[in-house]
Amino acid sequence: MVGLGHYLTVAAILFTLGIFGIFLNRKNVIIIMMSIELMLLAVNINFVAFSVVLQDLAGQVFAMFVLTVAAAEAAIGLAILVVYFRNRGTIQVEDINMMKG
Amino acid sequence: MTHWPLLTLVTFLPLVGVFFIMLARGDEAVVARNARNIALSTSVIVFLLSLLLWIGFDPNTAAFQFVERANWVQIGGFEITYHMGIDGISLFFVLLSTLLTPICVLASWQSVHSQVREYMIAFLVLETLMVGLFSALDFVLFYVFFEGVLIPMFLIIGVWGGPRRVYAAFKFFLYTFLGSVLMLLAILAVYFQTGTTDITVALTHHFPAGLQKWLWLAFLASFAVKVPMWPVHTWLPDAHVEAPTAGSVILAGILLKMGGYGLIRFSLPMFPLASAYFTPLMFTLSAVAVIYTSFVALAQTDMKKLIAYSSVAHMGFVTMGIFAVTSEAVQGAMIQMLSHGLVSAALFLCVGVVYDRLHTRDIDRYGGLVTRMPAYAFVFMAFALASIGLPGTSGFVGEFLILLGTYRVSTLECFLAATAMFLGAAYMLYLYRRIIFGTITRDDLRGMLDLSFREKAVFAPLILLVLWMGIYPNSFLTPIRASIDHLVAQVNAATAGAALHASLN
Amino acid sequence: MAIVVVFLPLLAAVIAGFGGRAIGDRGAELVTCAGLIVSAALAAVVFYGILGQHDAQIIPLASWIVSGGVDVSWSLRLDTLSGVMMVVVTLVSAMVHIYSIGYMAHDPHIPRFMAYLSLFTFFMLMLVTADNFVQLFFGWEGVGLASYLLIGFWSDRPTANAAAIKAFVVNRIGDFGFALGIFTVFVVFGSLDFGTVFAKAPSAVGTTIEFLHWRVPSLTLACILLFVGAMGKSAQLGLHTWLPDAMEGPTPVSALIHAATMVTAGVYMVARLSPMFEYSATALAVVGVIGGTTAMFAASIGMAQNDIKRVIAYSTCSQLGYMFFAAGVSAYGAAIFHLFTHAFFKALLFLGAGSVIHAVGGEQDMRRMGGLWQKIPYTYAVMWIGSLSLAGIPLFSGYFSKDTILAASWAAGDAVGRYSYCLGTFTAFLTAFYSWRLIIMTFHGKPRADAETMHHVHESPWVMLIPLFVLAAGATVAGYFTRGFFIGEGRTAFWKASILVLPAHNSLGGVESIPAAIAYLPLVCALLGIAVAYLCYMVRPGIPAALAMRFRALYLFLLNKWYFDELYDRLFVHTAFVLGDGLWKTGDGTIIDGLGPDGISAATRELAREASKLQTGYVYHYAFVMLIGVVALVTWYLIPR
Amino acid sequence: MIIQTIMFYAFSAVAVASGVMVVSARNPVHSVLFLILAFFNAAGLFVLMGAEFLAMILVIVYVGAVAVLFLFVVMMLDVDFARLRSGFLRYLPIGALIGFILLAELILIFGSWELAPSVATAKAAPMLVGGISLTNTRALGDLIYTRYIFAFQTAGVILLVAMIGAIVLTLRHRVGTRRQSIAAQLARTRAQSVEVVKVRVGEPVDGV
Amino acid sequence: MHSFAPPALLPALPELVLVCSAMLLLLIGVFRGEGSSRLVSWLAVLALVVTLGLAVRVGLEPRVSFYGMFVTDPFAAFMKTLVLLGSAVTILMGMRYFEDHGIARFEFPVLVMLASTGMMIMVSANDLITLYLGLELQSLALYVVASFDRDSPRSSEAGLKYFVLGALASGLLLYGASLVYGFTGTTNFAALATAVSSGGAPSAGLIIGLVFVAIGLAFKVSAVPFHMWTPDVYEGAPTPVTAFFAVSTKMAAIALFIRFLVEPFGPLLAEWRQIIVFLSVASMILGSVAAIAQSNIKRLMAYSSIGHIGYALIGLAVGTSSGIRGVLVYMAIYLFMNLGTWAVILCMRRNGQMAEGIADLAGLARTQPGLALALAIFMFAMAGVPPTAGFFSKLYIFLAAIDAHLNGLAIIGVLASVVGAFYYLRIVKVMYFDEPLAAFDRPISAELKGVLLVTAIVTLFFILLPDPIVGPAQAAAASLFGK
Repeated sequence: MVGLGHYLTVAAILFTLGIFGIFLNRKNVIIIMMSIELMLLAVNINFVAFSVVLQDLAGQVFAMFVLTVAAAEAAIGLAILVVYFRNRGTIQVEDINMMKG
Repeated sequence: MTHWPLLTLVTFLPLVGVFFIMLARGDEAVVARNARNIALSTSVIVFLLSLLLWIGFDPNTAAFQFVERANWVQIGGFEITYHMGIDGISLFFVLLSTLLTPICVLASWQSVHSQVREYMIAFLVLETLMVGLFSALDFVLFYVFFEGVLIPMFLIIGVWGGPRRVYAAFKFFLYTFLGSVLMLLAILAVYFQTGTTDITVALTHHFPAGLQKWLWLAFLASFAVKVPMWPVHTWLPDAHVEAPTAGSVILAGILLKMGGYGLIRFSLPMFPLASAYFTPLMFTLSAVAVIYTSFVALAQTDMKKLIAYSSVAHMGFVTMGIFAVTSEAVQGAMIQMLSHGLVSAALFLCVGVVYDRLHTRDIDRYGGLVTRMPAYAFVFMAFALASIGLPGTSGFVGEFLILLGTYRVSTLECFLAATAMFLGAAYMLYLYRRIIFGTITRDDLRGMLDLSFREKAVFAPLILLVLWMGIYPNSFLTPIRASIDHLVAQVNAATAGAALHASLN
Repeated sequence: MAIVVVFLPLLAAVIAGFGGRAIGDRGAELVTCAGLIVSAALAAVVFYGILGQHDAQIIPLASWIVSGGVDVSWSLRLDTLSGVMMVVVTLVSAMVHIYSIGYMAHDPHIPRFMAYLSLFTFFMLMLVTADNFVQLFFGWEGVGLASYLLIGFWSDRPTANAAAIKAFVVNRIGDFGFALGIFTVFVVFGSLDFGTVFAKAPSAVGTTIEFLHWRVPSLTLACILLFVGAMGKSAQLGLHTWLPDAMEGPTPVSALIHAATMVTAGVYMVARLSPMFEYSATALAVVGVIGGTTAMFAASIGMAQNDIKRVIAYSTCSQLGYMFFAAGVSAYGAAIFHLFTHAFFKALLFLGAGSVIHAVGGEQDMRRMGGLWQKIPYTYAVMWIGSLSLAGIPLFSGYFSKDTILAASWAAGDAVGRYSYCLGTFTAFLTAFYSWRLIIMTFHGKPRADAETMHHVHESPWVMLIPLFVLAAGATVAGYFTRGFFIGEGRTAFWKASILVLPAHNSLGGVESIPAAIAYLPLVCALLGIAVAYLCYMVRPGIPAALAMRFRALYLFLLNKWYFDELYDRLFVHTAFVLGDGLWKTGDGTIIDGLGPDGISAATRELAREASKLQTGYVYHYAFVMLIGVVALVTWYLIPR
Repeated sequence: MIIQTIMFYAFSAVAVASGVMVVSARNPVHSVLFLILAFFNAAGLFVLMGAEFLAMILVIVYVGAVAVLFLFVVMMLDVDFARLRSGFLRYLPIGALIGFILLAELILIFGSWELAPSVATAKAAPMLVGGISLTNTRALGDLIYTRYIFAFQTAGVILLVAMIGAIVLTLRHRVGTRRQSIAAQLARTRAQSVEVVKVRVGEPVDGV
Repeated sequence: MHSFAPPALLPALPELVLVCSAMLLLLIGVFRGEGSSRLVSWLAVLALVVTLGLAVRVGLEPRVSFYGMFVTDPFAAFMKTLVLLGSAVTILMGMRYFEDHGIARFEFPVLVMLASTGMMIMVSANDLITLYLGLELQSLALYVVASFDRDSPRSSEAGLKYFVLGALASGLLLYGASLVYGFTGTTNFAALATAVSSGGAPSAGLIIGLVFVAIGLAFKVSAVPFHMWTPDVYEGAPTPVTAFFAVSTKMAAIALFIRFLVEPFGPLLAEWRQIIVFLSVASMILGSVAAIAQSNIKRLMAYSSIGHIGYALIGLAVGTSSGIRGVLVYMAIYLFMNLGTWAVILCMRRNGQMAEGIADLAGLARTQPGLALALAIFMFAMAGVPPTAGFFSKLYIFLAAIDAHLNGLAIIGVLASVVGAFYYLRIVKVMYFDEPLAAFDRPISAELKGVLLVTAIVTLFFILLPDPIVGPAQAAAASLFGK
């Protein structure tokens, strides 16, 4: 029987993967952004799962807003990325360290 | 006299001077001249006004006088009041502050050329803070003044100081700041114990014995640095050496007294049990301060540093006297502080006189000044002797009373501290000899001019006061007597009560 | 009137000191000399008045320190003791003032010098008229100051400066004991007034006090501590090193301060405090032993010195030893008597020596003198008088006082008395020896100075000679005329209450009954000393050199003053400087600053650099740090506690 | 039931595997494609749980818009294939360790889940109101325009910000490009555009 | 069907006004074209001020609206005032800057307004959903303004870093929110409060959820160790934007932090206090230590803000009314001294270029004494030296800490403040003790002068009349606990 725990576990794995993707990534920034999307996806699975178990739609509503915001976030993130690329000609993660110290 | 707010007037009048100085316009020379004149006249007026405090002071009571109280922050259970007043303990510190400020202004008349306006402003602000500090009767108010002093002093050292001024200024600021913030926490704890920031209430509050020790230590952190006690004294020589003459004067004259004042005002009456408990510690540190710094002073090659170290030794006497908690010793500590305020200030002025002429404080660069500058030699001698504690000068009365009072409590401590009698003589006379005596070996020394009229005007009141305090110290002892006796009785009652309590258990 | 006596010198000093430029050299001399002469005259009047009174007269001037239990006032105490001292001080001082006019004639700073002298006199008078310990201390320190100023008067001489500091600091070491003694008195008696303390002294017998964790008899402790002060001021063994060096000052100073008056302050103090010392046998014994030892010790050094003033200085030191061991056997009267006569003959000797020095153009080394007696006959004569008096040749003042002291110490009968008698008698021999060694080396034999100097040798002016004659008169006859009061039958009526001698300690009373051999032994020794000196320096001048070669170690030991200076230099002065330097650079610099502010600030800066290195600029590092934070916090909450 | 279980495991496995590939694929284009795959499978999970509307949104919004946007950007920026740098491997062990600790902790806490007693009363939007069951979409629709109207409007503003932001950051008026300016064209007057020049025979025309 | 009554709009009036004016200004900007930035800016300031007035008026009494998702109370009013002040001043200060850099665009004030709207929503959030949406509204606008100088590599790098890490933080926060929701069954603060206080020991899931949300918020207030973005973003972003980051966003985030922890999770004070203490200690120490090594004044201010947040968090850790009062007083004073400092930094221009090095301030006291004096006042205030306002901010914080017996925290706090004083003093030192360089460009724009004057006066003379700030702070803090 598939229960709440299963869904949450899947979500947790995806969430962890997302985090992994952020800090272990040495490639380009887009991957990092995708990792973030993964994290949000995991969160949504959480919300929906809880919502179903609790028999309460609030969770799904929350998930919906998360989706909305995530979309907006992706748009802005990509816009910034494009700007950055125009300035520097690269989106290599390791190149993004003009400022440090 | 009590109808009009004399204390407030004395405290804040210098700020009016600041205001006028700020208004000064014109080219640099005009501004500088106006700034000097305004600063001098303001501080003289303040001094004259402050004399009214002495005249109107009732020496028969230990209560606070000239009390003023006004609401300040009234919100949320944490009420801070503007509460000012003086008693025998603070009276002379106020006067000392108001006296030294015009002297500082006068002493800097020519030696400061750059940014005169700012300089004078700094000193007037400093005066307000100092007077306020000694007359504040609300903890927060006190702390504001106490800490506020750091700002102008930091600038004075840093802007108008010597080559290593930055190091000295930072060391001074951070060192004293470190001590004070711990005191701030203790003040807050006191507040929660007493439910008010009113100092007069706290002074009579009975703090739990266990808490007393912690609070005492926290207060000590601040005062010990200010005094400065060994081993937290190392900021002082640096600060003195780098500060301009007038800065050193204020530093030695007033700032160090803030520590002693704090110990007498707060540590003793508020935490009598802790004071008794830590007396051996204080005695040890004081004795070390006296002996250690005397030796160090002997090895100095920089005049100001030598005098700075002698200050540490003299203030070691003060801390010792305070914690002897006998009427004589505490009164002696008061007199010693006043005396040191005059004498060390004057000694720094003496250094300033030759520094203005030759621009070095290196002792070895001098020698044989007596032939060119007899008046200077006389003045220097007078203060050197007062510093040594020659009877008939102010230094003697303080030292004598402290040692005598301490002897009753601990002969060993007295014995150790009394070694300063000859150690002090050794380094002071050695200094004097190297500067004043001997033959003139350098041409630039041959051209030295003796004291100008302005400089004589600076020294004259100080010499008179030093002699006055030495020959007829009762003028000064009488006003402080009631307060100190009350204090000592209070502390002794508390410790006796605790001892009784302990013996019953 | 007493007030005038005391404060007139101060007034003169102030006028001469501050108004020196206005009134000129002559004016300063006039003012101070006039002041002192008037003061001396009045002192005599005052003294006469005192003789007629029974009790000590206290003249209150003003209150001084009132604090807690301390209540000290400025006041003058007039009794026989202070009266004697006032007379001696003002008289000798007046003479020295006059003498100085001549001696210092070519000095550029005459007003200053005269002012210092008068100032000294003021302090000395304050000292002797003090009615309480603190005022005594005031005068005590004041004379120390004046002494310091006068020793260092020729401030361009490094040796003078060093000597001045040495004098002050060594005195201060004594005063350190003095001050502790005062505190002890206060703790024991609760008062610092002589009257109160003396009245309570008998009741303090047997009480103890804790001192540096030992319990000691309170009275003994107080007396010994106070005596340490006296040792410093009176240059007793251990604290004597400053006195010979003090000869760097102008000679009148040596005469006034370092012979006649200031150095005797210690003796005066012991006499003044006799009501306390009398009740502490231990303290008296200490005084006696120190005094006796010093007498012999200083005289032994005096034998080998070549500086004319140093010889007299050690002689002073030695004579002070006599006074102390007199006090040690409770013969205070004899002590003061010797003080009195000593003031005359020693001042005379010094001024005479000054006259010699003046004559030979500043030369002080006796090895470069000789053959002067014809050129300066008056000086030669007074030096003879002084030396005869010093050596204790009968009929001269010194004979009466010194003889009495030795007799009294034998009469005291205890071990201390015997000890001091033996040393004192031997010292009499030494004294006579070095005195004639001085006279012979200076005045007789072939001139050893160069011809140029010899050519300029001349007798001193009258302004210098007159004081010499006055003092010579004193040195000759003063003892004879006054001995009855000081030590004779009339002594009780003379001293009245100013000196207390317990009946058990009446050593002066036993003087008459000592064996004749004992009584004449000192005189024999003195004559022997003269003879030996005559033999060695007049008849067979080769002997001293031969002896010095033969007993080289002993000679060097004496020449180098028992190596006290070297010892102290090594032990204290050098150590102090090394210690100071070490504490400063290592203690303050390396340890306190290094571990404290500087160390902490360096560590903070290092930490800051490290912390800012953490900020690599890489996003993934940032994310990683955040993740670590997350994991840390989550783990923190999941760990069961 | 069995089918549901099988489906769950299938969807989950693929989703997780795609997730791994998103993170680790060398080619960013592949990453995006795997991301899309992950979304699809997540949508499947939503359906399994009965949240059809969200599943639909996920596919439409995410796959249709966001993921495509990603793809677009990846293509546009034409980023070269990443060189796997040594740093990755160096930090992998510690990173992996910490990651696994986190994962383990997260899974650990799920065990403590129970239906809180207060849940029934605390529910903001119970799925069954008065025993009436609505379709998921309708129920959500009921909620977001009433109870969550404030949030809904805010979300709208967020989208506005995203729009402004994207425009502010990326829109450029290129100086070199020629554009049609209708207003300018309409505002043209004869005076501005035509100059009548008298031409004399035999003389050159100025400016020609 | 749900029964549906239209929600009361009044409580949200300020937000509505602000967002509507933002859109209006957007239209104005679009129609007026490129040259309209100054007009739009002034209008935006006007709108913000009007909103401020409304917010104060509306916040007088506590009201809950929108089905419990939105709350206004004196606390919200107080924090909104700070937020709006910060925003308005940012726009004011930014005008010249953007013009000088050729990036003056009307979108900036609009974005600031929208961000402010988000902040106001954060302040008024009474539901996890509102919280999240407010936060995101603010964040998205901030990501954009951080990279507003789009031709500057630094600015876009700042935006990128901020975005990536911000999104990560949002993810963490959301995950936490999902856990909180899952373990309590509600997202509403009031309901959460009931749920938390009803049960016995809180479940691990709830606590971890709380931790995750707190981490997300800690990121927003840039508390250590979630501060890593701060220095880089502060340095890279255009200076007025940095000022905005340093001031307004901090206000909103800390307000949200307070509300989230105190209202629904008040009963769990003992639990979350540990997080806050940890964050506070780490922030204070790092903020004061790391700043010492900085040479760029913007980076220095970043570390400074980290340190200040550490102090403010002490008040939160206390968690009582007096603690929160301390935080509010702290933040209010922080607002003034920070705005002033940023105004000075904006004056640091030489030959049209920003001079961001601390060394560039050398000898300012000689060349521009007024400016130097102002900065000195701010620096002493930041160091907490009386009689400046900065002292009182710390006073109230430590007062609360001692009251709550958080002695260790207080001691660490004061010690860190001494270390911190070092670098503030260093700036004073550079200005007053060092040999002067060339003066900065003059004249200073009137807006900056005004801002400088007002903030300096407030900072210096706060001591004379503290009640206008302490009083409302007291009321605001009380309102949070009154319910």
